[in-house]
Amino acid sequence: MSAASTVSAATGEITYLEAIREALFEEMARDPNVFCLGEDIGAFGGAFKVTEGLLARFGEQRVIDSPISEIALVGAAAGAAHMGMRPVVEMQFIDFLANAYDMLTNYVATARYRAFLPCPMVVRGPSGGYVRGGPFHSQNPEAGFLHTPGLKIVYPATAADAKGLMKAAIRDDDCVLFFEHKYLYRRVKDVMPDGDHVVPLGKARVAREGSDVSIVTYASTVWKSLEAAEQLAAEGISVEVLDLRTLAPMDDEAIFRTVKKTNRLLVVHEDTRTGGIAGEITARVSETCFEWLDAPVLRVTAADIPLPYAPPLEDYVLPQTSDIVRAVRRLAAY
Amino acid sequence: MSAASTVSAATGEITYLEAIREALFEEMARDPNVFCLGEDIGAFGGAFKVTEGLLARFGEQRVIDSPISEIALVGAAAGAAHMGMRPVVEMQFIDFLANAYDMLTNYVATARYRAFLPCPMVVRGPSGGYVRGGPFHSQNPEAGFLHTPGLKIVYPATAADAKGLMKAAIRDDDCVLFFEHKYLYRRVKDVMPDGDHVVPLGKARVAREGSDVSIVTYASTVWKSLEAAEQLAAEGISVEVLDLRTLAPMDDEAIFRTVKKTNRLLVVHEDTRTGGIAGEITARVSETCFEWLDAPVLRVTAADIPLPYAPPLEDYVLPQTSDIVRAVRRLAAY
Amino acid sequence: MARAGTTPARSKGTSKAPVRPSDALSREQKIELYYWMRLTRSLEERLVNLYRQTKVVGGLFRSLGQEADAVGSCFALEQRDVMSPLIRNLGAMLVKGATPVEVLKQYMAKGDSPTRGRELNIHFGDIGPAGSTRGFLGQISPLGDMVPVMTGVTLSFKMRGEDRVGLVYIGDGATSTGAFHEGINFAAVQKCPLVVIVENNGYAYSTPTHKQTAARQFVDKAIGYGIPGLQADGNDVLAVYDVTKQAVDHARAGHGVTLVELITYRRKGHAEHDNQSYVPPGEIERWAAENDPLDRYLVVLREQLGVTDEEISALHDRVQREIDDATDEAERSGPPVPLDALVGVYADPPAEQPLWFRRDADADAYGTERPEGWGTWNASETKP
Amino acid sequence: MARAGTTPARSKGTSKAPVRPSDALSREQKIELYYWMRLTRSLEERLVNLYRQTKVVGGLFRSLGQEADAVGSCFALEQRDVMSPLIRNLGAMLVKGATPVEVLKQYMAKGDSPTRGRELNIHFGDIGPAGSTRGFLGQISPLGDMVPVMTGVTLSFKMRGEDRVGLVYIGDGATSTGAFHEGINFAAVQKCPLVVIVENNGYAYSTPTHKQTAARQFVDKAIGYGIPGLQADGNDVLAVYDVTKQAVDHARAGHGVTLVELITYRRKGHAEHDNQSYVPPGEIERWAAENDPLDRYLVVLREQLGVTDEEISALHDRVQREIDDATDEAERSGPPVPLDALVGVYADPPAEQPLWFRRDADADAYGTERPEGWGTWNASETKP
Ligand SMILES: Cc1ncc(C[n+]2csc(CCOP(=O)(O)OP(=O)(O)O)c2C)c(N)n1
Ligand SMILES: Cc1ncc(C[n+]2csc(CCOP(=O)(O)OP(=O)(O)O)c2C)c(N)n1
Ligand SMILES: [Mg+2]
Ligand SMILES: [Mg+2]
Repeated sequence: MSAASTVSAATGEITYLEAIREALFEEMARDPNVFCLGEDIGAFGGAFKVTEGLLARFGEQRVIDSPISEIALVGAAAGAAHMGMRPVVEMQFIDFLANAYDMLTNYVATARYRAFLPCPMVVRGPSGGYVRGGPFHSQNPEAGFLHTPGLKIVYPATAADAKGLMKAAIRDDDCVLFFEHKYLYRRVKDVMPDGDHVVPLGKARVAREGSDVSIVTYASTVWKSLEAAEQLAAEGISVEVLDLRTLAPMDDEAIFRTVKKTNRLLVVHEDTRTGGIAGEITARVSETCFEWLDAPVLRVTAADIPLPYAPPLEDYVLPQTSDIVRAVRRLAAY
Repeated sequence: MSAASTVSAATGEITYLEAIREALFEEMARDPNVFCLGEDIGAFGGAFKVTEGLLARFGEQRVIDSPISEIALVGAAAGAAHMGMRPVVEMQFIDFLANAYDMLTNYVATARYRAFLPCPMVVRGPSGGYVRGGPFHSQNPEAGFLHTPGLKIVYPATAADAKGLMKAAIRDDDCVLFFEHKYLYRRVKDVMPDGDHVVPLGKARVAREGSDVSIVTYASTVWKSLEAAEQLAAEGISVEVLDLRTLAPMDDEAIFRTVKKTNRLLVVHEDTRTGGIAGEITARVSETCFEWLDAPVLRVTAADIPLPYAPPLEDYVLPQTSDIVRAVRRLAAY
Repeated sequence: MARAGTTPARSKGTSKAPVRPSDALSREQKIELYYWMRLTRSLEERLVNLYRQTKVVGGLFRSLGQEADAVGSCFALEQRDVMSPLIRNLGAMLVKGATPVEVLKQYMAKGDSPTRGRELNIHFGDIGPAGSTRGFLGQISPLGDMVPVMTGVTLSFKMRGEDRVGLVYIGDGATSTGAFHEGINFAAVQKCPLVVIVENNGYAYSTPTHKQTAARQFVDKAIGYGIPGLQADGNDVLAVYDVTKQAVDHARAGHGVTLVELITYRRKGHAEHDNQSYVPPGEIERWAAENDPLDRYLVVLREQLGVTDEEISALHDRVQREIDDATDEAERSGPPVPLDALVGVYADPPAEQPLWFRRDADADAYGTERPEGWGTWNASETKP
Repeated sequence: MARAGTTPARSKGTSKAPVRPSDALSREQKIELYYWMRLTRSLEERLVNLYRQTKVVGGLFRSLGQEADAVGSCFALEQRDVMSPLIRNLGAMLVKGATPVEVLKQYMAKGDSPTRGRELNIHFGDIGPAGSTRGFLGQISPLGDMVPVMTGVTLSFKMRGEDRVGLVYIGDGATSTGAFHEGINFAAVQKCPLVVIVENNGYAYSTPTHKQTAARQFVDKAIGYGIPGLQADGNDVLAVYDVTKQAVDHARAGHGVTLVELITYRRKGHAEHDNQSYVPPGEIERWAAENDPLDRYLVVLREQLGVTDEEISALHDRVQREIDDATDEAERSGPPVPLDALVGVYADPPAEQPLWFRRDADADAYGTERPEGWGTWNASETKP
């Protein structure tokens, strides 16, 4: 797969972005039913170059440049998926999932249940903020889909997970929304595990062990939580960080395990607060671990604001490491 | 306003549906900037006849039959609202909000914040299940919008509230999604308060006072909760029922007040469970009232299933009075 | 093929193919066309009876007067082809192999109906590999969505080099949706083997065509997608067959999408509850008297093929018998069991777990727990 | 007006109006057209400098080679009319009254920029009652959405009997969106006073027109909406003015929507970071050499209006001076204060409360807390 990535000679590491590309290469090579479609993904290799090289390797039939038509992209993927194909749709920015909301939530999500139709497809794209992208190129719309039975949702934090989860998503027999954090694209790296590296959907990962306070989080804020944990360790507070990796289905067991271990839970996400996924996690924990909780479940999230563009505003609205530190301190002192 | 409704001569009551119609008549008569648009709302009076009589009274300029174009309906309403009009858009079924998800969440919700543009508009339509409507005519998509800052959400349970909240929604200076429960349309009635009956947005209503367990709920399940409370009273369990009425902004104070009073909270909604509004409520209560909680916050909701059509299936998936009874018993015994 | 422009031909084939495709149909096939139309109409009439007996659970949608458009067009497909019907394409579904008993069970929400009671009316399908499936796709309610989906179905034919064609119906009203536009445009660019049939029946619910579009005719939309446009009298079953067959052959030859406008008329309301108060007086009666597709075709069968009254009444008897048998069979089936509601949202996990407040309860009890504790139930008000 | 059909006229007015609308423009107005094009180009060149100095916060979008299409079309509007620009319509915004200093502050995310740092590049506007506003609407990124919004803006003109017209731009690529389709169709049915300009610049990001639509030309889409279609050379500023003026007059006379296709070429990449590797060699150079709208118009000004070199260079000086002044002014402004982020999501409540973990902290600290704790920041990688 040397075409897919530029492995650092020194470390053997590749970026999160290259890891996704590698997964696409490997899965397309493995299974002729896998194909990609999206805007500018062919000759141009995609707005972020995730699909670079795919066209040259697999040809126009399997790497399809589409019109600007998110409804059609998702709908066509569903139709092809019914017939045994495994389409991977790129949204140029994940924000444009909104344009296909009906097709995803009404058609795709219900296909198996109402019509016994398989709909194995992946809808992937660059997500998230911290990049001065403004209100329409920085969104985290996962909560708007968590609500819909029939969809799976993946949002990796590390390069190794990005690859392994993408491979699992492509092989999954249902529709997987695959969120790729654009701030992480070129900023985090891993050495890829050897062989056919598949990370199963629905399994969280303990990103750091700890004993005083648990943080449950995913994507960009995994890194901020780890940073906070490092700072807090110096103060003598031991933080466990759980990276959910898959949001639907959610790894309840892993969440409950860490809560029962530390008895204190902070949920952190980059997305806005009201109606965000932290609420769902809080409810599950409250229902199941009430006896174990020594403090309220708290949330560190973005403020309920359309994400503004100017750096001081974006930084103010999005959760920062110092927020996590402050929230954990409060929990630890509770 | 006799054209708008058929007041029962005996009781002076009108239905939930007629109450909404009355609000539309009154507001259109009061303010020439108010107008209605939607599919089949004119000559036909709408699929459920909510807008019946409006065309005859206010004419084609103010009661516009549109093509089948939910994106265009919402977008055009926004444009007209910017220019000082107060459009009221009907979705033939609220399920089709999904088709306008981008326009609502990206354009409308952000207009004031990013561009200082007023966007006073109401998007209303028949919502909810218990009517054998199948997966695409029974939805409760409110959670998919709660997540978006910039939108307001109303979902009344009583006829009086349906009227008073509709009038408030039309006068509000932001976009209000107004969910009308189609099972309640012709099944609940009230005598309308005299005069200009406006119920302020963002204020919950204590539908029944009680002291042992609180139920926070809205729309159809207010009635099921009241029914359950009645049954539980016979067992000696005193239930307080809070009808949220407005979901965004949420009346935190009223929620916290009842929780601090009973120390036990059940959240009930008709919508599916994962990612539903009950999660958000649980999180807010957990953050704020942790010390007051004598039991876990529990949720009674629909199962995470696209709503099936056959009566035994629909009844199984949707929350029923007996579920609420069972859940309250558990909380009371905790 | 004729290209739509300012003066599109009202079908009638092209100069290249002066012989009508339907000329190649055998006498039996031509009689079969009538059979399917008659079966469609009689089955819907049976459904009206069952609806009045409140045995139909949801709304009832009729295609009265439109049988020729559904039957004639679908008859142009091969078994391996895939067809995506709408609510008024019962006739097309029957041609493609759906059975009356499936339709009846579906409307009655039976446990062994094609969707096991999960979806309503004719929202069911059977697609997959050629040969093992009948090739019709279950629709969903949001209008327009089936067009992009069929773009994908036919894209898969193209990618795999399969000799299969797709056909998707769209109502005059639903051409206004974004999904229609995005789907047909993408299919046109990709030269998918797809036929898009606009069924112009004059109304979308209560909305007449002139409030739906300012276009003079729907076939005019073809040029904007760079595809051929054809138009035919949708109440002339052979004309419908001819024009669709042309479009299907065009697609099969690898030339891509065609938009076909069939002009017909919706004689019943949007659904059974709709009283059609918005229709100008006399309009329905005129179409019924002068332009019924079955009546018109009977004349053709009698005059041009010498079909006898005996043949016709034998066929009517056969249709009645089939529907009676199907009704008996459908009535024997029971409703679904409540716990089946939990099965199959995902392939993995294969079933959802009951919620905790259901786990200790007798799950079967929920099948009988009607949510009618408050207020009164009036069936006529709840069948929109 | 010419009606689009199989052989649409390449504009040139109609038989009813043999005189070109632009013949009625004064010498000053004709020179003004050049001024706006020059201002557009020079302002973008200044932005390139600022971008290279990393003073522009997000991406930079150029309209090089398309200035005539934006300027010539918007020049056909009155002040009371409302125009909805896209990313390549800086020229139209300037004509409509947006100032260079607003544009610069906006790109530099200043606290006193038109959107107070909330939105990027030229996503800002000024609409409302005629007279008190300049009449241009701030766009959002999701393509196509401005068409339905402008349908509503112009619907309000119609409902109130205001003598105002709307103009909305749409890229060749964005014509594929559902929003475009639904919006133009609804406006056509409602006969809204709206002009829809398709800017066919050959590409949508990297996607050439033939992968966007199978239509031979975008003007062909007009007939499918039942509206007139006009087409013009988008690099001939007077031809653009002529064709738009016709459409504007048509709208103002109460005859509804016109679709205008302007044929031009995007000489720079989608945004400044795009290296245009997908463009066939020589194509850009050919358009630059043979079909630059400013060069072409200079010839017209010189040869037909006798504009002198002195006049031209005085105008260039004026443009430079205005941009220098605007740059100085913009650079003097500071960034927004963090707490302003909380203001104005709703009219009521007028501001959000800080989240609890911010309440006890020094809010201003957040302005300097750059999220660069992990990994390295490479500006060139993050300007998509
Ligand atoms: C996206 C969407 N909007 C609205 C509806 C509600 N609706 C159902 S059928 C219908 C009219 C359809 O008219 P047409 O497409 O002409 O089909 P016909 O019923 O005439 O066959 C409407 C508005 C819907 N199902 N989907
Ligand atoms: C709905 C939507 N999908 C995708 C995008 C990403 N995108 C931004 S600009 C662009 C290309 C636009 O091309 P065109 O409409 O021709 O305008 P041009 O840039 O050529 O002026 C794309 C795909 C978007 N902004 N909105
Ligand atoms: Mg119709
Ligand atoms: Mg373009």
